[in-house]
Amino acid sequence: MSPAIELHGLRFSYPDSGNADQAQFGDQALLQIESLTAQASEIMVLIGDNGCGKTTLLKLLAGLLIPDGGSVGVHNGPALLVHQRPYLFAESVYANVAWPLRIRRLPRHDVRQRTLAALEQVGLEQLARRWAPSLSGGEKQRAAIARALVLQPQVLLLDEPTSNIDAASIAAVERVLRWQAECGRSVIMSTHNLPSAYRLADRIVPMKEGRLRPVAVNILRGWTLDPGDEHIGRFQVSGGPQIFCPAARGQYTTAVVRMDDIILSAEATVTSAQNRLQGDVRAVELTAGELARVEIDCGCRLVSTVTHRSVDQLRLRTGSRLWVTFKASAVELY
Amino acid sequence: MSPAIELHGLRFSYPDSGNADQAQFGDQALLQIESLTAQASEIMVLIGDNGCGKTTLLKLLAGLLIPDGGSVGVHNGPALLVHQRPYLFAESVYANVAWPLRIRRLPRHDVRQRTLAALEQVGLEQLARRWAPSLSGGEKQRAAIARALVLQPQVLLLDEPTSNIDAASIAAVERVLRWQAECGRSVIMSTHNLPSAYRLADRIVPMKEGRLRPVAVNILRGWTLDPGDEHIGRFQVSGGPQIFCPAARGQYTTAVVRMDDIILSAEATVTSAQNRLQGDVRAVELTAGELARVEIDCGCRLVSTVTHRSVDQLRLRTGSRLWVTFKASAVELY
Amino acid sequence: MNLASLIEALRLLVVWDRELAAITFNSLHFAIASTLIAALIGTPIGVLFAFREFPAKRSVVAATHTLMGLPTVVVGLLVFSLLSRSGPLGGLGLMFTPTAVIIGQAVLALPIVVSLVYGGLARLDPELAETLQTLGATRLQRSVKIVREGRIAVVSAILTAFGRVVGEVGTAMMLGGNIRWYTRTITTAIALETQKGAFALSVALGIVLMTVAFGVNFGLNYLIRFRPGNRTI
Amino acid sequence: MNLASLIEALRLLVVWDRELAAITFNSLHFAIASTLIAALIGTPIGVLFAFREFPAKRSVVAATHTLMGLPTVVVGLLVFSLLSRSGPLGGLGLMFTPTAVIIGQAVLALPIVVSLVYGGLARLDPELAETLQTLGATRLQRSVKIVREGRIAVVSAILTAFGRVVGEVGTAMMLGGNIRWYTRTITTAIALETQKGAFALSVALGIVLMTVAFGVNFGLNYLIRFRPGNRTI
Amino acid sequence: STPPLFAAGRRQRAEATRLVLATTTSTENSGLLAELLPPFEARHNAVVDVIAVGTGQALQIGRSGDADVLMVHAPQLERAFVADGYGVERVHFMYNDFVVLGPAEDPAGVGGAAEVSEAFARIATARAEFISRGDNSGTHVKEREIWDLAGADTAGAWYREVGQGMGAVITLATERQAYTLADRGTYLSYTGDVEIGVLFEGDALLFNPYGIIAVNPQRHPHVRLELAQALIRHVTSSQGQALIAGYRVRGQQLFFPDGD
Ligand SMILES: Nc1ncnc2c1ncn2[C@@H]1O[C@H](COP(=O)(O)OP(=O)(O)OP(=O)(O)O)[C@@H](O)[C@H]1O
Ligand SMILES: Nc1ncnc2c1ncn2[C@@H]1O[C@H](COP(=O)(O)OP(=O)(O)OP(=O)(O)O)[C@@H](O)[C@H]1O
Ligand SMILES: [Mg+2]
Ligand SMILES: [Mg+2]
Repeated sequence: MSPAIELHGLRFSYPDSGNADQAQFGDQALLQIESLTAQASEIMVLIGDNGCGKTTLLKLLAGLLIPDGGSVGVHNGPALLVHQRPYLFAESVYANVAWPLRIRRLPRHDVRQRTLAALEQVGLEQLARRWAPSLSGGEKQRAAIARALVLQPQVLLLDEPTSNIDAASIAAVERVLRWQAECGRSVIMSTHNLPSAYRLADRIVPMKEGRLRPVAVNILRGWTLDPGDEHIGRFQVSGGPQIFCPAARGQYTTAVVRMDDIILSAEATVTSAQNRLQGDVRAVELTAGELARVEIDCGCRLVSTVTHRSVDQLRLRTGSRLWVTFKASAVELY
Repeated sequence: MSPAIELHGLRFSYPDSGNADQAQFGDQALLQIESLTAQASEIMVLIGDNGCGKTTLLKLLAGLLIPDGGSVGVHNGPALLVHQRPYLFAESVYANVAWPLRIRRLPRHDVRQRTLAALEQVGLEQLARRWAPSLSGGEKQRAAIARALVLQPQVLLLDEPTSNIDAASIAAVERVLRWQAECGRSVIMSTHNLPSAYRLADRIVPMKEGRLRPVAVNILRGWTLDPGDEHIGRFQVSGGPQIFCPAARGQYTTAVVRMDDIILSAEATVTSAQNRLQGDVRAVELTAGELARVEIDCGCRLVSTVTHRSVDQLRLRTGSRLWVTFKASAVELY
Repeated sequence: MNLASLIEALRLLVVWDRELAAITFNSLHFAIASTLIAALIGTPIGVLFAFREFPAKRSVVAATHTLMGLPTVVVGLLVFSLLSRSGPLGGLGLMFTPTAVIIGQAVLALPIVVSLVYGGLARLDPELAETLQTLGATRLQRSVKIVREGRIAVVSAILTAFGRVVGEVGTAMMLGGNIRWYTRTITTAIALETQKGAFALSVALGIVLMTVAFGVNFGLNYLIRFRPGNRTI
Repeated sequence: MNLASLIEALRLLVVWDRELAAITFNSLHFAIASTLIAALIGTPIGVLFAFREFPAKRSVVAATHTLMGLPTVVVGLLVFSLLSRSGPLGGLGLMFTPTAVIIGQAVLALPIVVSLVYGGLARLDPELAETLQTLGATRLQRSVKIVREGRIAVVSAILTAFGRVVGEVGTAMMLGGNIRWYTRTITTAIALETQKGAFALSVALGIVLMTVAFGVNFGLNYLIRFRPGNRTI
Repeated sequence: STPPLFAAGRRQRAEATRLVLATTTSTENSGLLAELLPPFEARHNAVVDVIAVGTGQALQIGRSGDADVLMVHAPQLERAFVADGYGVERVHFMYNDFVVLGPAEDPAGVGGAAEVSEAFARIATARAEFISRGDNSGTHVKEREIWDLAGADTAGAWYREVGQGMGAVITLATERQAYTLADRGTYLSYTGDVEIGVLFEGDALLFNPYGIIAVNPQRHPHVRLELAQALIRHVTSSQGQALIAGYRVRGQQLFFPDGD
């Protein structure tokens, strides 16, 4: 699979943001990213605090801002951005969504069909004839998403698409985005809605003060199994082991194992922890601050951090066998 | 405690919304509310789908829209609204927040002190000198909240104050709102963020298509106890019993018992359900659709729905004693 | 001026004097033609100013804004020096013809259209331009859409220009020469009649002028400004 | 007009002729005074139009917009009929004085200020008005803030009015009488000199007029339009 | 009073008495008044505010009482003005003459005419373009008088009524290479390119007398009659008459004193 977006050595600052702003991050660029690639069929989610640069990064990817340095490459046509505060044209919702098709001179019939389909995807078919500026906050957001979907872009960028949107519509939007990815398109979005991020993301990219942090790990796809027990649940990792998790009603598709709660041991010690898996070390990476990041394949990939001392004691090398132990309550379901 | 806001027989429609809109709800008003009161020191949260009328209701309470019928009474001074998409003045963040004080001719020193305090409450003290239009989405939202807080209004209305805001800042905003309520002020807000709603609300008011639905029930305040067990947790209801809940790390302040999962019985039957409490029926209310709403005092107030037949079989009357049973997994923590 | 002139003025209006009609026609002809030319050239320039960066934009915009106040006599002088027999375009023999007036008034209207269109569009949401770009509109399509979104500003700019041009007297006088039946407009006629001390016709012409301006404005305002909720698909 | 007149014009400018100075002073005096009056009266009316509902608002707004194109000669006629010795205010003896010109030009500028201020402010975010209301601002405070937020529109309205007034000739001529050293303005002087066939002074005056307009605009633009990021607390 | 930054006017207005003189454009535009008035102003500590307009409008200003004294050149209209009680008395104080201007080729053959009415008749016959002031000014009144005498029909595209001042009409005639009737004073003091010349002059009918009239205080009590009469005395005095006779533009005398 070729990358849909490639980005290297990116640097960006707003032109007249003055020194008051720069003070925050020293003399460096507001946004500084060494490298980032997104694959086709991938949903990548940017998370991070207010002002960390998510919107700025998305605008750079969309070509709406010009980087001060580095390269931004979007393959398979331009990336399409849905703004954090979308601008709707002062006309009907239908006309808003149909516009990108109309300017491409599509036949009237196709325009109608695709527009109505897009509106249905975001659950706005009832409001097609409404004057867009009179929509409620969440309705506006969904109309803007429909206006982007109608073009079936190969790369879709969404800036906090689910803020202001009600739970049912969030589910609908998530379905649509997953469908986009299944159709081989890339979706890159920012959000503050972590559950939504975990449910959707193939990759979660945390940002902090204009820099990328290591991607989030231990996100397992699968499905919950019939609990059987009242206070303990089971989650089937797809193509991997079953793990124990907190009892939960309803269907969940994602389990996240908190990295810090994973215990590594050479022997299969008996503990009260429910989950005990055997696996092979795939990588050991010494990081700053006396900590090491260990990646283990135990049917599914799990990452844990341990101290440098533990690395020595357990003789952790790529290829070593060991036991991975964690409590059911270390697992979060989404 | 006297009500801070009283509202009776409210009816409202937008003037030129045309027939296309009205079709949705028949010939009736867009918003139609028989009665609603908010107490001082109370946090009331409006939830509901996009377009259900939350923003409209808040604007009516703020006196920004004039109802077609009915009365809206705000005691203790006018209610202050923070918009869903706040408008910031084209000047510095500090000047934005200081403005409401300046127009009230407060001494320079007081203005400075209160402005900086408000900025600190929302975590924007670093950005005081920034030009407001250049803030990021979430920063804007928080600046608008600070601009409202600075006035210490007796009634504070917030339209989706936490959308676009990062997790840490949501916590800060929640702290501020709780502090407002503790100072005897009323807070009424809308949100799509249910966890935030449950954590904050003294009362959750669901809305649907411009009408109020019965308020959410079985919201218990308290604190989680040290689990002791790996797969079962305990929650101490403040001034009430301990209940079993899913094992969870971290501190939670709110437990919600799903109403449909509560089983009522005359005898203390032995089941696998962890929670078994004895209580007195306080009210039985027959509702449409062969269902009855039963309110039980078992150290804390719980509400359950049962069929009319069960009411007869269990001889449910105000004052009857009975057993309330529910699984640990019927409890959600926030 | 007295009551008698007012009554005479009304009489002239009711009878709808042949000369009154010719003068009114000339005024409308020159003003509409010149405003149209200015609108066709000026609107795209205004859009450009509003949504594109180019070197010295600030100065160019300020200069255009200043040119809005271009005195009619200066424009008259300028175009005169071009079209005069001793000027570079003297050979065309356009001096003191309707064409000369239309050229002068178009010069007058152009900076008004550009500057007001720019001013109006620049205040639109900055996300509009980004939205159009990301939706893949061509430059032309973007401009058209921006004009549509800012149609109030654009229409008001064009109406302002029309109002200015239909009511101006300097260029019409200097370039048209106020020739009866040919280049005499309402304003030059008013100037003449006032010269003559004949206030009745002045007043009648003044009333016609105001009626024209009111009519055009009301019509266009109604058509464009007050139909925001066009709800047909 | 030929090269000789252009050279003579430049000579007049360089020497800065005493009469040129007096004429320029008059023009500025009348235009500034009348624009100021119109701004003081017109801005609040524009704010009112933009943010308050009242009966027949649509028509009033459209009417004001139309009055922007009020022909100078009509204003001249109107004010003349009031201020003339035989008019109702004749006793004041204001005809053919600077005061008369200032009154006339203020009448001319007022609808421009009102209409453009309204047009600019009406396009501000509708949530601005609600925000001001909910923050408990008094009517006056709200208006002041709205004007501040829409300052580009307001300044541009006032500048437009100034430009219109400084370059107009109709009322200055009819009400001032083009009296040398007293009510002669740049535009009336141009009209006079052109009559005499003396293009040199016309051109010189035209250059002064354009310089004045440019200068004022650049200055104000710089001061107000291009300092959005005032970052002091 | 004007601040020092800009050059001050002739006289401090504050202490002077104001006299409003509405006049035909030729006297002001030719520069005559700038010679004639200062001695008067100095002697009477007055400022004379000159409003230069067409004769028709000057009379109208007098009628509405907005001027104190008028200087015009349409004897019939002036007499009617006095007869209607608007003016005190018409005083004749100088004259010049009208000339027929036209292109050098003289397509209508005006140059060969015996009298001015014949010259006009030839223009009408040739349907050569003629620019008429058409503004009820003294010149226009005179022109109509001549057309009536010539018995010509002026309906037609060749006869262009433009309704502008004398100077503008000369410009127009130059641009269109057309005929026109002009007063000699304005023609001589016109400084633009004049590509038309005097083709006919000297007929007694072309005599152009200027009158001065004080506005009647019985109609308009605020009028400064004494000062107005002092001005009339000044222009008819030997000093005034000498100033008129001595005024030259490019070596040519424009006006001829003719005080009663
Ligand atoms: N036009 C601008 N000029 C100057 N600074 C800006 C501008 N837009 C954003 N910034 C600043 O750049 C930083 C990054 O902004 P950005 O909008 O990318 O943040 P974000 O991650 O999207 O935040 P949020 O979650 O609040 O939307 C912030 O500090 C913001 O204040
Ligand atoms: N100005 C308006 N004119 C006409 N209809 C409007 C106007 N504003 C809102 N509406 C409609 O009124 C209904 C209620 O809108 P409101 O903004 O109160 O919803 P909301 O509950 O706040 O929704 P959201 O969660 O999306 O913000 C919606 O159907 C909306 O489209
Ligand atoms: Mg953002
Ligand atoms: Mg809302």
